[in-house]
Amino acid sequence: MRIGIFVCYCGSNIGATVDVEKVAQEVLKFPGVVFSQTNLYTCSEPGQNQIKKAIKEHNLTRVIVASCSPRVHNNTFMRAVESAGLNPYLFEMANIREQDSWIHDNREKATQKAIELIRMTVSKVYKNRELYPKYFDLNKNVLVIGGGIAGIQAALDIADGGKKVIMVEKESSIGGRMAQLDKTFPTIDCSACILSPKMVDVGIHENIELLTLSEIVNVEGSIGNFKITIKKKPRYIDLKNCTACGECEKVCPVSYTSIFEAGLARKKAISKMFTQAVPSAYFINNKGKAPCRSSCPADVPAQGYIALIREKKYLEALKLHREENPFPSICSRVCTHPCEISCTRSLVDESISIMNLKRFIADYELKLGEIPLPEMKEKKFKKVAIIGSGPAGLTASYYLSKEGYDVKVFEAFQEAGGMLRFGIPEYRLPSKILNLEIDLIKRMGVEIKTNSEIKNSNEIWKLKEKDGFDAVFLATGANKNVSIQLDGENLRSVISGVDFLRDVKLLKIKKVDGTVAVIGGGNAAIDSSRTALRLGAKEVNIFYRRSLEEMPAMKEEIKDALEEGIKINYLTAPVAINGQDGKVTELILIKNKLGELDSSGRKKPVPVKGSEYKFPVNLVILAIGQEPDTNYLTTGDRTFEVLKNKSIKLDKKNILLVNKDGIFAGGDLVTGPATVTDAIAHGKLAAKVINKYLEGNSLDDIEAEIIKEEGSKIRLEPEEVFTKEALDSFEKISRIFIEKEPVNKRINNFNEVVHSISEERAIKEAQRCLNCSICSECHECIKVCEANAINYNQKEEIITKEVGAIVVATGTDIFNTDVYEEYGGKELKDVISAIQYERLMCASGPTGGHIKRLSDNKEPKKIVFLSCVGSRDKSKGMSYCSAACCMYLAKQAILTKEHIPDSISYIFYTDIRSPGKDYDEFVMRAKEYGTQYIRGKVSKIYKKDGKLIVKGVDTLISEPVEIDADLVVLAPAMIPAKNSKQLAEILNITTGTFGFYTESHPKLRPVETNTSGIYLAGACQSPKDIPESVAQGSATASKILALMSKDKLLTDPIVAKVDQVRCIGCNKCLFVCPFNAIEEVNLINKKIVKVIESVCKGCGLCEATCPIDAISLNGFTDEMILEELEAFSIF
Amino acid sequence: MNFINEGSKSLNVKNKKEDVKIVAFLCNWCSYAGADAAGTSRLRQPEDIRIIRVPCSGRINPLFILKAFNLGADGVLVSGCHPNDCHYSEGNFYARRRLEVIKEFLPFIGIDKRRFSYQWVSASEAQKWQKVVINFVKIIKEING
Amino acid sequence: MVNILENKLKEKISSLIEELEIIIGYSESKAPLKINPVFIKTKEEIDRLIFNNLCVNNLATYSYYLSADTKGKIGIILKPCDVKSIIQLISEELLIKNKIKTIVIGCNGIIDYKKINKAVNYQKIISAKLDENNITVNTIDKSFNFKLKDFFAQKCYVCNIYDNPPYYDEFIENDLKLNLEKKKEYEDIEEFEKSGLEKIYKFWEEEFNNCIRCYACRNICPLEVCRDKCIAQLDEPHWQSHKINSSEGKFFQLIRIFHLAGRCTECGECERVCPANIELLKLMKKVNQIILKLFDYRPGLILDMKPPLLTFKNVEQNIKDEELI
Amino acid sequence: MEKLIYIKKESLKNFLEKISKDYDVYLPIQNKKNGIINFDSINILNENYIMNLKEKTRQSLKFLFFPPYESLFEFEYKKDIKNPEVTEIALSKPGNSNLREKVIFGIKPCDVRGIDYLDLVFNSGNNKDPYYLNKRENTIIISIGCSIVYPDCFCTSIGGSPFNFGNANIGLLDIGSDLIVTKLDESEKIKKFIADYKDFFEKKDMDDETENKINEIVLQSNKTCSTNWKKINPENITAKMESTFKEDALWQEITKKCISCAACTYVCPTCVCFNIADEQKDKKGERYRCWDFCTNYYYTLEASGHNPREKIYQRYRNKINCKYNYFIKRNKNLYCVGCGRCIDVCPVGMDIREIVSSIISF
Repeated sequence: MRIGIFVCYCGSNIGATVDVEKVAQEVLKFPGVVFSQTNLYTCSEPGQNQIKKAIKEHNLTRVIVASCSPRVHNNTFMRAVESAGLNPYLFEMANIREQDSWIHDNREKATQKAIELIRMTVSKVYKNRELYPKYFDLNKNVLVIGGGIAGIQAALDIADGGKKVIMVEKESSIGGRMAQLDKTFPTIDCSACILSPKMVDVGIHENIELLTLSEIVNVEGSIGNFKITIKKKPRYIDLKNCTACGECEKVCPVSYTSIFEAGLARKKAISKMFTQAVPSAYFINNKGKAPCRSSCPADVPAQGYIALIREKKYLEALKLHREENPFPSICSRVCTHPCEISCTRSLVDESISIMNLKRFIADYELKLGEIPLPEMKEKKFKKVAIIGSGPAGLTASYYLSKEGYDVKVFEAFQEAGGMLRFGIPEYRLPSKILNLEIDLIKRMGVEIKTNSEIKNSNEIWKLKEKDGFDAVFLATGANKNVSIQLDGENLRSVISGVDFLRDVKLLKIKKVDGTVAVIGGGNAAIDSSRTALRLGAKEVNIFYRRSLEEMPAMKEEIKDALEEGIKINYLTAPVAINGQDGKVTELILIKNKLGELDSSGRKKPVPVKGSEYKFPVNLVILAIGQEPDTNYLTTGDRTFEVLKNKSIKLDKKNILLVNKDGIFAGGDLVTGPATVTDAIAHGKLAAKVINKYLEGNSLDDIEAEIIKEEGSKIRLEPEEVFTKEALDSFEKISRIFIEKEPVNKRINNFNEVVHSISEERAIKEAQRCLNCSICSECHECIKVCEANAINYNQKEEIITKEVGAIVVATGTDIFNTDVYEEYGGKELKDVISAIQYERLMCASGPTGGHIKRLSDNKEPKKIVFLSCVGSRDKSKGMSYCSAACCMYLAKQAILTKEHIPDSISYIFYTDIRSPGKDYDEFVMRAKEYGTQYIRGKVSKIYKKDGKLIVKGVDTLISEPVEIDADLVVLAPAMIPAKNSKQLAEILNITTGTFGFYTESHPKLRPVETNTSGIYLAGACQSPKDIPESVAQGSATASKILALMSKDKLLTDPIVAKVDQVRCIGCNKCLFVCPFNAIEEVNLINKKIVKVIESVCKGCGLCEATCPIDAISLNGFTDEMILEELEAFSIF
Repeated sequence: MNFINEGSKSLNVKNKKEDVKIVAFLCNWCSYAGADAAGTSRLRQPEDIRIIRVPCSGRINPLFILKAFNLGADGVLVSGCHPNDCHYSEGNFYARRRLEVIKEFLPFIGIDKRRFSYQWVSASEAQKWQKVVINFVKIIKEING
Repeated sequence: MVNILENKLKEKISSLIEELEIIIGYSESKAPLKINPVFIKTKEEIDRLIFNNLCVNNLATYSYYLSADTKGKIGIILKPCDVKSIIQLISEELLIKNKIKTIVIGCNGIIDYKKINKAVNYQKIISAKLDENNITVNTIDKSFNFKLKDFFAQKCYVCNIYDNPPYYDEFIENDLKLNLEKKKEYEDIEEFEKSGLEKIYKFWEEEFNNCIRCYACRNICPLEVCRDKCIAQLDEPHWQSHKINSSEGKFFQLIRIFHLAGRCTECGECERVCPANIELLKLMKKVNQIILKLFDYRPGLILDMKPPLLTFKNVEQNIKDEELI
Repeated sequence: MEKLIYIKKESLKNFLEKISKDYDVYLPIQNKKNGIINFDSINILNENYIMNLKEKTRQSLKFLFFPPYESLFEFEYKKDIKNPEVTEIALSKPGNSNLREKVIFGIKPCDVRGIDYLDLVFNSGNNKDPYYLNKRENTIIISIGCSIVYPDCFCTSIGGSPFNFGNANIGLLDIGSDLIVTKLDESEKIKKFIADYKDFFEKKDMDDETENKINEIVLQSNKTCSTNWKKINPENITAKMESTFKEDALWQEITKKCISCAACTYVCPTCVCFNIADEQKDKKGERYRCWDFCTNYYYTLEASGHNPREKIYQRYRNKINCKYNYFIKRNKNLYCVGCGRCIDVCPVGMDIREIVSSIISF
């Protein structure tokens, strides 16, 4: 090792305090040092030449310069050393100026210290190794996150530079905050006029790919090679086709509060964000499936037909209904309406009476005559057999027939309808109604063959193999009684609920005498009781083993039954049925109490010992449950497997497949006894699956598709639709009252009990709907769109892109001024935010550019502006200055005067900050316009006689001020965008105290972040105005273009490196690395780590963490530091 | 049991009793720059401190501190960027934990914990650095008696 | 009573042995007061397994290296306190959870044989007999009878997991419960600290005079998976000299301590194996006490929590910046 | 009738004190604080450090003659600044510190045997280690036979015995009241020693009682010891070691619990591996040697990172082979004295007897 040391006088900077010559002599004593020299100015040209010369003449292998701080001249000397042919990393500096001569006076001690500092440097330089930078390829695409003015500017500049740009914007249009503004300072030119040409440029630029409604979900990799994952939400509009004609908007029945208009206007569910939006296309705001819809087994878009009812489009409403469920009339009477249970409105007051709204449109149609046929597709000349004409079978037949299949339904009984017909009493579902809807199916061409029972499995296979049916759908329901396992069950006058109801329908039972006991608590029990009552029973008693709470029957039905005089005995169960001469005489009952929860989640009834009692009775109806009758499946030669609970075993549950040969099953046969709507849902699913199956898709594909579709549905929960505040803000309106047949008039006949509602009340009820998902999927827009641009099938997409650099331009949000209760909070309508005022002034805004008070639409004459609401206020807001407020308030004051010449504006300010070109002149102009600037804060705003009294103090004259204003405008602080923290985590960039992104250096590297390859533009870095944002956008662009002008990237060799032999793969370095620069790799079956050199920043945290020194930081290895310490310790 | 170890005597021989040896580990971005700034402002400091420049306070292995004491240092000083201001965003957070553990531990092996201190000095805090140095050296001299 | 437990253990192992490639357990040793770790693979070997108050070894020590050398699953018989080492290893991703089957036995305390050695004035013990409450030890010319409760390991007196291990795959309950008068955690540390800096310095100097740098403390430690690559024996970087003397012995322990800070589960193996009888656990406990105070963290209790020195908080509640100005 | 030379137990203390005036005297001394017994200077005896002749010391005698760490020499770089290209290195050897003769008292026969083996390594033929010899020479070794044999003793199995005094200068036998001299060196040095302290070396005629006592003790000790393990035949064992060398599975099996620490190596009277290192600080430096151990991963680690004995079983196999194979080939003797220290000290219960037995029975 041949070390050369150059000791610098630095003029007199060092020489005055340190005996430089002595130092140069002393250091020669150190082992390895072969040369030393003093220079007056080592950093000067001659000084550097001396180093080069000495390297060559003395064949130096290490060089040390003892002079100023390495922060000053390290690079200078490294270059000099390199030009002399020595690796620059074999050079070190000893700081004998800043850390010695400049801070000490004692010449002797300072000289000694200089020698010791050099000794430490010598020991370090022993361990220096040659280092070389590395090269790697870089991707020349750029990602710009955020489509505000800063992002737009950056994207355009980069795209103009010939690089591909991917711009990701989370809204439906780019434009950002600037698009919301009316005019811009200090030139008062129209914001839209200067912005929209740039927006259009972005839209049409061949190098820019615009992804709206998109968000970044993941970023991997590093400078030059980032891999971006983007989540793109569906627009439901084909950008290619949409001409932005606006026809759809006219028919859309739903509107919501526009955020773009700062809450001052409402927009349609299908709309453009604003007139000049880019892409110039409409957008359907569909948040997902509203709770009413997502809770409906049949996926009926309740919000959709309610919206159409509101618009008096009753037949359209029915058509929409039938797209998902062909039986609106039936369902409006018998459905268990989970939609109403989950209705978000119930969080405000009461749920919407959805079922009665449906009843209204169904009845409306019936009044018009026969149900119109749906649009039928062309015949496909394929046959489907459906076994069972219950709701599942009928639904399947409806949709399959609509698809163009020849459908034949086999029904065992003499009439179609299944449980709808034989399980539900006439007073709930009149046969007339049922017949009308079955009729529709028949009119569609479905053949329903009654009295033709399928008796065994052979017959099923025969349909498939002999009779030429391409698919078979088994929907035979669950109509077999479950035995109660009691003595006397077989007595005469003991009948099951199912049999009883069916026999009544078939007119086999026409009269009931005496006392009737009904066992059970389900709808069948209630139906049987009320039917028995109507047939003349003297007294009807229901015995239910649990309490009212656990009773599965619908609550309205229970209420109706009680009204009709039926007695319900809770917590009572039969233990025996006694009879005489084969005829029932009495029930022995026992009292129960409730115990622990059982497997069904209900409390288990526990008999109370010794509580048995007798109950004399003439007829016992056992309505304790049904199960599928699977006899026909298990007999014959090629039988079907049946599960323990008597339901059929499916091969693929998700697509109702029984057998790969095209046999499907659905409804109660699969689920066990369930609701009508569940059966309809199965029928619909079966039709969909059978259609796909008959189109030739593989069963696996179909299953995958169905699962994917199910998984991609966004289901809204009632609690998550609105914030608590929003819920509170809705006016409370109670639900419509439903009229029913009076009790005395109904208990002796089978007239329908529930009445239809009037049109007027229906509309009123429909108006209560909160439009949870915004777009109600009513499909009206599809009808009017001539460009065929609407596509409800669009799904959320996950897109991956590869880029070399990223621009973050996510802008700011606006501080919520509600915390300033003294300014009225939400109470005072005429205290508005500056952005609202901006919209009020804007010609394309909600008032067409007329400034009006929100409370009374009057033109304000006295307007007070408050600056620093949330800015420069540590107690309630942020301590920083929001930078643009002083200027835009001046602008708004000037514009106010132009809009309302006889108005007067007051501006309360903390300090006027106008440090920009023409800015102060602009403020002066505002003053010339008569704007009253008052230095001070406002302490209170309250309403008095229609005026807003603004109380404050003018701190310049120390006097209280009180202004009776018409309108108060608050200038809220700019705060980091809502999700900026999450994005920072994804990008692995840092945020400062307030959450704005941190630049690499506040002065010298203003648009770079500490993560190489990620750059900042605009207000996401700190609050700023338009000119500054644009300047930053361009600055970022130039940085990126500079980066992209290289073909290869160079890494700094001061990075960590792993000793692969020593590494044991404990991953501790990986846990702590702030830059994710360490990755796991396998080396000959050994798990170790590797440094990604392009990502490593050289902090050395890994080396301090590694327990075995297997990872070390070039230039600052443990070896070097230990050597320095050893050298330090020599006294 | 070491009766037969005839190894060389310690190589460390102090010049004078009043001389103290203090080593300081400074992060390159804040504290080293702060110390430079103190130099630039000619802020006078005692001569007893030797600075070792490291990229980040997170680079400091706690064992360096123990090693320094083992090698006979009278005091060890660490200084880095203020929390939240780390050039590498997180390094000083890790350092803070590790250094605090060391500080708490020192008395358990019989070393006065005042002999070790870690400080946050930014590039602009030249005067703070000066005060830190002056006071630290004073404390060490007090302990040494 | 002991037999019931051992039978339970053997039964459990028989039911598990099929799925496990190897099982680490305890077996009899010829040496008095000691047991032998045993590695069994077949049903026939199950009878060698024992479990009693002398099963002091923390078998988790073998888990890391053995799991690297075996393809299948490893069963380890552990005391509830030993499980902490396994948890720590898993939480640091040094062990794969489903490669290890932890068979934990409820513990009623383990004997610290160094305490017994002391009680017999360090005379060589040539035989010992253990029953439920007492232990009889014989030296060459004397017989001693001791109550077990006075000779449990230090950690037993602060143990609160002896019958509810923080993690296990199989748990074998022990009908005998640890029934000791609880001591205050870190009581001994606080007491020691009171002696003052100078005495403390002297104490360690003398203790480490005995150190021969055999590295048994390091190699027995279940968490020191870096034992073969230890920086203490490295020339470059030269963290410490190879010399065998007090100051190097001490520095070696300091290296260990800071590699184990926030990780050590205080199993006490290092102190147990030290042939020079150095009170190593004291140092570990001190660091753990600091870690607990500063970060409210106890190693070896939570599966998915990184050791405190491998993570941070922006605001540290318990760390106050020192004012030097 | 044979003359019996003996030292009265009651005068032992006086004897030792007396000889410590002329010699450096080392004894097995127990530290009452931690119970560890080691050879140490008589000068440290006090209420906390007491002589203990009963049990084996933790460290063998190796510790005195071949200490864990010893400086070999110091060096210094010297440069003339007028001619910085030339560096001179000045060497300085450590001074010969122990000019006084030593008496080491109370050594067990197995340790004497250990010293014999060390002599074979450090002082045979041309291999003369000056650092060792410096300490070894001028030493009078007074050994005491083992009237008590512990369960881990097995000297009889490997060719020693509790009363085989080997090259000890004086051999004593403890019969309770007296220490009977059963071996006496013929050298002049010893003759002089006996003469110098003749007051303590009392003489009497051998009587039946004493003879019986001696025979009984010798017989009993030999018997006890031989039950601790079987006899090992050096020739057979060498062959067995050779034949099992490649049986990796066997070695893996028997070393599974080994944690590869140095406890057994460092207490072994015969293990002599050491490491030499230079340490330099600025201009001055030192070359020293310190113990090393073959179960250490670093022991055979090559600069490339490759390690021919990467796994513990490979290293342990070397250790056993060193003692039960290689040394026999060179010196016809097992390189083990049967002191059982390695068994006593092992943290995981490794027992060299079991290991060797399982190799033999393989």
